[in-house]
Amino acid sequence: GCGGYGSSKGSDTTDTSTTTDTQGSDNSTTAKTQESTATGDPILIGALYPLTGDLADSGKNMQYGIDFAVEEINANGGIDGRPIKIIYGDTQGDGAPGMTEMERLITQEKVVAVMGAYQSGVTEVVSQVAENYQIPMITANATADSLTSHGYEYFFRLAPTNMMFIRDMFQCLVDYAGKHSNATIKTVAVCADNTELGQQTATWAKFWAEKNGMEYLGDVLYSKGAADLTSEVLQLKQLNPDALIVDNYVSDAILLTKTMNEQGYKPQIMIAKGNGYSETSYLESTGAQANGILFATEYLQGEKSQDIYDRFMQKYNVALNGHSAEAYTVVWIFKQALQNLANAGKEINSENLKTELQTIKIENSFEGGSEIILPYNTIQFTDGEFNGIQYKQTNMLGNLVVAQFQDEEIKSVWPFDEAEVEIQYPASFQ
Amino acid sequence: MENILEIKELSKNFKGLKAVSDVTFSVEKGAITGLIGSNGAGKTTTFNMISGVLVPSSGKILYNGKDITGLKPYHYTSMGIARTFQIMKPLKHMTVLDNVASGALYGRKGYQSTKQAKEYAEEILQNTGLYDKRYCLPGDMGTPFKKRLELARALATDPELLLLDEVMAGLNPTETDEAVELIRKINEDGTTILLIEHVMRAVASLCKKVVMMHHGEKITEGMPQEVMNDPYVIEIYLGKEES
Amino acid sequence: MSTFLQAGANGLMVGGIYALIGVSLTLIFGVMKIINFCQGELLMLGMYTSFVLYDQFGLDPFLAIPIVAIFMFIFGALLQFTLITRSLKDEDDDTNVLFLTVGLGILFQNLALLYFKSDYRTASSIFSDKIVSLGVITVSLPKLVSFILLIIVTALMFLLLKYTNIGKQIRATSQNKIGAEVSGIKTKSIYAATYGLGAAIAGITGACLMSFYYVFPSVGEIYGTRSFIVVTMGGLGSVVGALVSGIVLGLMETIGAVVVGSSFKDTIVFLTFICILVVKQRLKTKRG
Amino acid sequence: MKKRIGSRQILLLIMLFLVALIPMFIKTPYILSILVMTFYTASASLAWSILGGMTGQISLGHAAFMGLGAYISTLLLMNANFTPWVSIIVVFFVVGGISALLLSPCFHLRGPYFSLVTIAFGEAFRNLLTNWNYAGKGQGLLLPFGDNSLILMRFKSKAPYFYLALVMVILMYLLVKYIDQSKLGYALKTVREDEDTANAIGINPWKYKVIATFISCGLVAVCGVFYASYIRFISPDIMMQDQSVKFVLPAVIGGIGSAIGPLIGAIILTPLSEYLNATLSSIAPGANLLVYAVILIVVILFQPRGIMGWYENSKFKIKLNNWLDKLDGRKKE
Amino acid sequence: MTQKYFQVDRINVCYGDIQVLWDTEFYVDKGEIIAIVGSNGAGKSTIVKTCAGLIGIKSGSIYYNGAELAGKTSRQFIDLGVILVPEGRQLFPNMTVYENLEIGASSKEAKAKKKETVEKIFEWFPILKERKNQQAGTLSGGEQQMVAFSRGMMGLPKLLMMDEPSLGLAPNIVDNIFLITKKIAKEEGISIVLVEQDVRKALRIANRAYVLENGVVRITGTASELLSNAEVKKAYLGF
Ligand SMILES: Nc1ncnc2c1ncn2[C@@H]1O[C@H](COP(=O)(O)OP(=O)(O)OP(=O)(O)O)[C@@H](O)[C@H]1O
Ligand SMILES: Nc1ncnc2c1ncn2[C@@H]1O[C@H](COP(=O)(O)OP(=O)(O)OP(=O)(O)O)[C@@H](O)[C@H]1O
Ligand SMILES: CC(C)C[C@H](N)C(=O)O
Ligand SMILES: [Mg+2]
Ligand SMILES: [Mg+2]
Repeated sequence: GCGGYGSSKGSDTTDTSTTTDTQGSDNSTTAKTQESTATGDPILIGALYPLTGDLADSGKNMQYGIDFAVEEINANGGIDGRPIKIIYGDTQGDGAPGMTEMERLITQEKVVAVMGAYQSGVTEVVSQVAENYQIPMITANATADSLTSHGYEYFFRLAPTNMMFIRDMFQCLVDYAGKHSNATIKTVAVCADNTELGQQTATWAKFWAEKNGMEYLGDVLYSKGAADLTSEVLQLKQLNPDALIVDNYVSDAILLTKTMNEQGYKPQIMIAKGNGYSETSYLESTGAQANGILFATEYLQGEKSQDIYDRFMQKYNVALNGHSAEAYTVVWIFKQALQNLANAGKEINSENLKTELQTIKIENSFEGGSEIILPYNTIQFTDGEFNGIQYKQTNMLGNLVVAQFQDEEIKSVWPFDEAEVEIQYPASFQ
Repeated sequence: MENILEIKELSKNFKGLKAVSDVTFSVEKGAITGLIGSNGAGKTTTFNMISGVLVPSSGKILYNGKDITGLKPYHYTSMGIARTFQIMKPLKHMTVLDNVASGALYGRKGYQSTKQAKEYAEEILQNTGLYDKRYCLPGDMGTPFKKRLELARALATDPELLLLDEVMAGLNPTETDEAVELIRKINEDGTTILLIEHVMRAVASLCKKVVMMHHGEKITEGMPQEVMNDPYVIEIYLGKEES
Repeated sequence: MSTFLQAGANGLMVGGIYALIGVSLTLIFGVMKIINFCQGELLMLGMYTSFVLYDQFGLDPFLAIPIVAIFMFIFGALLQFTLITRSLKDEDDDTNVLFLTVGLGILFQNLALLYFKSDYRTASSIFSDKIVSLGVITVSLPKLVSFILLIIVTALMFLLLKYTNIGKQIRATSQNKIGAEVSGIKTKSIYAATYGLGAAIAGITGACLMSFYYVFPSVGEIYGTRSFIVVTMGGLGSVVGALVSGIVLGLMETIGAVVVGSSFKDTIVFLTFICILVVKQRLKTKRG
Repeated sequence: MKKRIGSRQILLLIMLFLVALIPMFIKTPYILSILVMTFYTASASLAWSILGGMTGQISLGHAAFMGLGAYISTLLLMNANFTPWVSIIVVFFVVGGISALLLSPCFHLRGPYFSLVTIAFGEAFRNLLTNWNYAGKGQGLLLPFGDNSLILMRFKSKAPYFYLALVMVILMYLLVKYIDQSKLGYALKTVREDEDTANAIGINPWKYKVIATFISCGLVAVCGVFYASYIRFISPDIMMQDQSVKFVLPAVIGGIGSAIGPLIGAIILTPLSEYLNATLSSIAPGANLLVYAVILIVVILFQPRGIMGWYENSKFKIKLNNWLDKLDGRKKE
Repeated sequence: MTQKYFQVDRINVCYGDIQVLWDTEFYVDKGEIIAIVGSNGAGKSTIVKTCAGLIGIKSGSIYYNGAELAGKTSRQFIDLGVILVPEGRQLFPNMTVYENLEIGASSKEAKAKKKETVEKIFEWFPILKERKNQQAGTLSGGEQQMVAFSRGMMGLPKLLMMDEPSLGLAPNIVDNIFLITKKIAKEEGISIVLVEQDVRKALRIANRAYVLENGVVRITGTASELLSNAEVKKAYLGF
């Protein structure tokens, strides 16, 4: 391509610009299966993501997920003829610009609600702003547990928290060991980056290990964006856990996998927090070396959503992954909530939307849309508590699925009743 | 007469090279003393030790009878010693006035306000013939003015003893004469001067005493006429033509 | 014990890459005194060049080295000739060059972001993912090959600077530009060529890296600072010094991580760097 | 002469007055928040310029000292209920002291070496904070929102922050300007130009670098107190090197070595980058920073002394001065 | 007007907006020594730099052996044998004396004759032979000036221009350098352009001289004429 470089994923600039257009109300005729096209006054929703900087790759994925949902919704008449329009803000992966952008979205663009902030750190900052301006905000994928423990009225979380992530990862291990006597999983260790998320993964892993009667051997935390991970792998080799728990951004995930391969380190079982491992670039870059690695994720392609997955793939040439699926879902949650308001004859404003979100309960599928593509069938923002941590307006029923790379493909392996295949054990790294 | 500066058996080695060895001489208060010698004789090195830029390998420097050997260079200003550099070091991004005001502020006058310092600096600039150029940047002036600026800045610290390193190099004979007059005037105002110079005409007309160095050693000292007529000095330094 | 041996071997391999990028900066900063804060971005451009060659023509990163080197040479030379040279005029005010190259770094990063997008991209070579075992130690083949290339490049640069005509001209120009000009050296071309050469070696480093690492627009940040550390520790202008200190840095990182834990790896590296720099300069500028 | 100063001062006061009125007319928090960030950036850049501009020690690690200030005040507030107002003083002395102590062995390093050392210190600080439990590790620290409280420097609306930032930038500007014209300023500038000369006129370069570092890092830490109170969330990421560059660029573009330079630079750059960010980044990620980089490069290539360097030599300055003089003349009648 | 061996014809030279040379002209015959004197900032260095191709000219011509040089690169000037020994020596401080000399031999011809030239130079300055493996930066000022002069000679000049060779040098060394200058002019027919502040000494070895003021040639004549010219005496020779 000469206008831009997108060969490996086929996502070139022309593609992006069409998507941008369809955010508008006027130009959504490109959508396929529409019955009626929304043409009324658009309802504005803000979306804050890292569009530049180190995390731009992930930010772009979110954008695809959101645009995809918006296109579907608007092609089907939007909310009583009013289309949804997304206004993007770029956090640059940093709190301060994120804050200013949030303010722009709220006060300049006058959005009725906001979604976003990919990273928990940035979400921490912008959720305060949303609270302050009393604008409802849903985070699709920020996972730090503390986010929802400040008692904010306007902040909602769809994503399973770190606690849930690690809980399910351990559950998967425990379930497997219970079913197969050949598997001994008595000790665990963690390899993660030395950031908020990595540190929390280590903390929760320790917690869940003890809870499940396993021994926590220790953690190896490296600086994010590592140039080299050989000594980290050596340390893991020395710890030699039965199960290795990892949490890495995609770049480090690629490097870690390659380095483990190069250093000949093959733990019996290695389970990752979705994060980098669910990105398309991960499998592309590691290929067969990824085989055997398990990862917990918020979404997997399967029976439930094959059509959406295929259409998404066709459009963007990128797989729908946990993060983009959650972003997609959040747009639909907004749509459902807005629709409910409209149906009840209530005015569409932030306050009403907040109240609606507090009570909304979505079961199985969205009105006028597909079923919930995430691995659970109910979405509801409820309050809860776990181990002393308060969770407010969090989708407590959320859970994860675990997949394994097998033959360079992603296969779901847990929960067992919905799994495509059995876990390979010991993991066959090639 | 009283000596303001006494150099005793001063030596300096650079990694085995003896740049200055066992040099002893004194500078008489109120007079102009010259330091001459062929290139690489160790004159600048001696200056650098006297002004604290270099620490002597051995030997002593007495200033007004006090041992000042090895003191840090910035202590010298308050004692009343000022110097110029052979390779000029103007403050490039500051005007001529600010260059000199800087000297005045941290010199012995002890000005606290920049306004007073600037007034004093203007006075100095007038005396050194730089007043018209006070708002110039040093880079926009020719060599003679830059040399004057070096001098003016040193003067602004209100020194008792002024060390001048080749302030006349690169000047033509007429300009040299003007510089000679300026230095004479400074001296007449009560400042003792020790100068390094290759221009014999200037040295002869200014200095009461000259010290001749060669290969790091002191060869001879005395009245300019005596030294310049010394056949050995002529052979190793002056050459035939000049005599 | 074998852990330490293995860590040492890894350190050597990682250090090889640091050394190689260090050698490239040695030419530009060490020899030519151009404070180049966009060295990491030159590396990034080299990596993308190598990636494009792989992606479009299936060229093995190692085989692509000559093309990448030539391309980066031309790019670097042009960059120097058109832009950087303008900021070098004021010889003892080098902050301009510093800021200019910071700006160029931001520019290149975002150009890459615009054109290549933010994806992580990899290329593979016939050596990729292959391992060589030497007793208890295993090293990855692409890293080993890179290391050998490093030795070759360092040796070539050493010989070039020391013995060839052009090498002498480079040294002469860096030591005295006017002197070089009146001696018939085309200093402008020499500047451009030296910068080009530095960029070319950054390109070679990039191609090597492509065989086991990945490229993304801000990849240079990781290596840019380290290249400066290597050059300053190795002694300005010494290619052999860069070689040694690159390896020392690699060893420091890997062994340091094993000894004090990975979490404090950066602290160790940076504090050691500061200490070395301070002590070195102390010794050099000691009065008398 | 006196009257000339008169009209200038009046003009400045009028301008200041107009700026101070902004929150009355512009109610959009977004605009105010951009202005707050502008003032904040200008303040940090001004603080930087004492060491970087006036003393010529190009620090690329000032974000770390800013972060240190933010951390100290936040920890004091969270654990000892210490008001940020007092923290301002504490932080100035503590961070100033720490940085002067740490950097003092490095003062004989010149040019890029000093810059490298500051980068290295910044990274080391960040790494240490990331591992320090008490400071919230990688997760950082959150200052919860609450009711308006002047004592806790906590406000719901933008306007108070706007005035706070405005006062901060004015004080910072006056201080830098004062230092620039003071005896101290002469010493700092002399040290920047030539250390041998400084020595020769009785200035101890090392001592003055220590002083400059103390003031500069202390002041940028004060900016950190503001940052923490304003953003209300801090994490080790605020100490990253590219944050430091954000403090340096306004000074470079505005003109290094003058008090007004960083101010002008920030007034131009911050709103511009916000604008570019808002308009370009979702359409063409990277294009916004690209424009930013191009501006930087163009300024450095064609006007190495920045906008103020251009102004000093421009006809505009003469015209402006003439106009002001005429204004004075008319008033006299 | 017949063209001389080396002739500078009404050149105008500027640094940016500032014009420094105004219709400046002079000529040199083969084997002749001319001196260019004048106060500081008169433009003397600018003249020789222009004649070495380091600065471009706005208008005017430089003829050498009948060929027009203006517009050629400094490298081409050097290949033709028009060589400058610049003000302030400008050596390569971290290279050995021998390497410094080697670099001076840049044209093909000079490279071919490198060995012979070096021999000749070592004959003139035996001290340099002793120091040939020493780093140039560690030499004394006088020795450095010898290297600078020799580096110029390595390029096999036909026209050698020297910018203030006496600056900061001991009197006997200046004499030595001037002596050799005279010798090469006479024995090898090399033309010399000497820019000097030490007007007295310069006029003593020069055949003719030009007095430059603010970029304009004010007075010209044979050296002895100038030495006795009252105006010159007053302005440039001092009392
Ligand atoms: N820092 C240094 N390191 C090594 N050698 C030095 C140093 N400074 C001076 N020298 C050497 O010491 C000797 C004396 O040098 P100095 O500069 O004192 O000579 P000088 O008498 O001032 O000569 P000139 O008249 O040329 O200025 C020279 O051989 C010089 O090369
Ligand atoms: N690079 C430059 N840019 C601008 N002006 C310059 C430059 N170099 C020299 N000048 C100006 O040109 C004029 C002539 O300078 P030049 O160096 O030719 O004088 P000179 O006669 O050699 O003086 P000196 O005796 O000091 O060597 C001076 O006024 C000087 O300020
Ligand atoms: C989707 C993510 C990797 C973001 C991460 N879960 C966070 O909260 O920061
Ligand atoms: Mg000397
Ligand atoms: Mg000259």
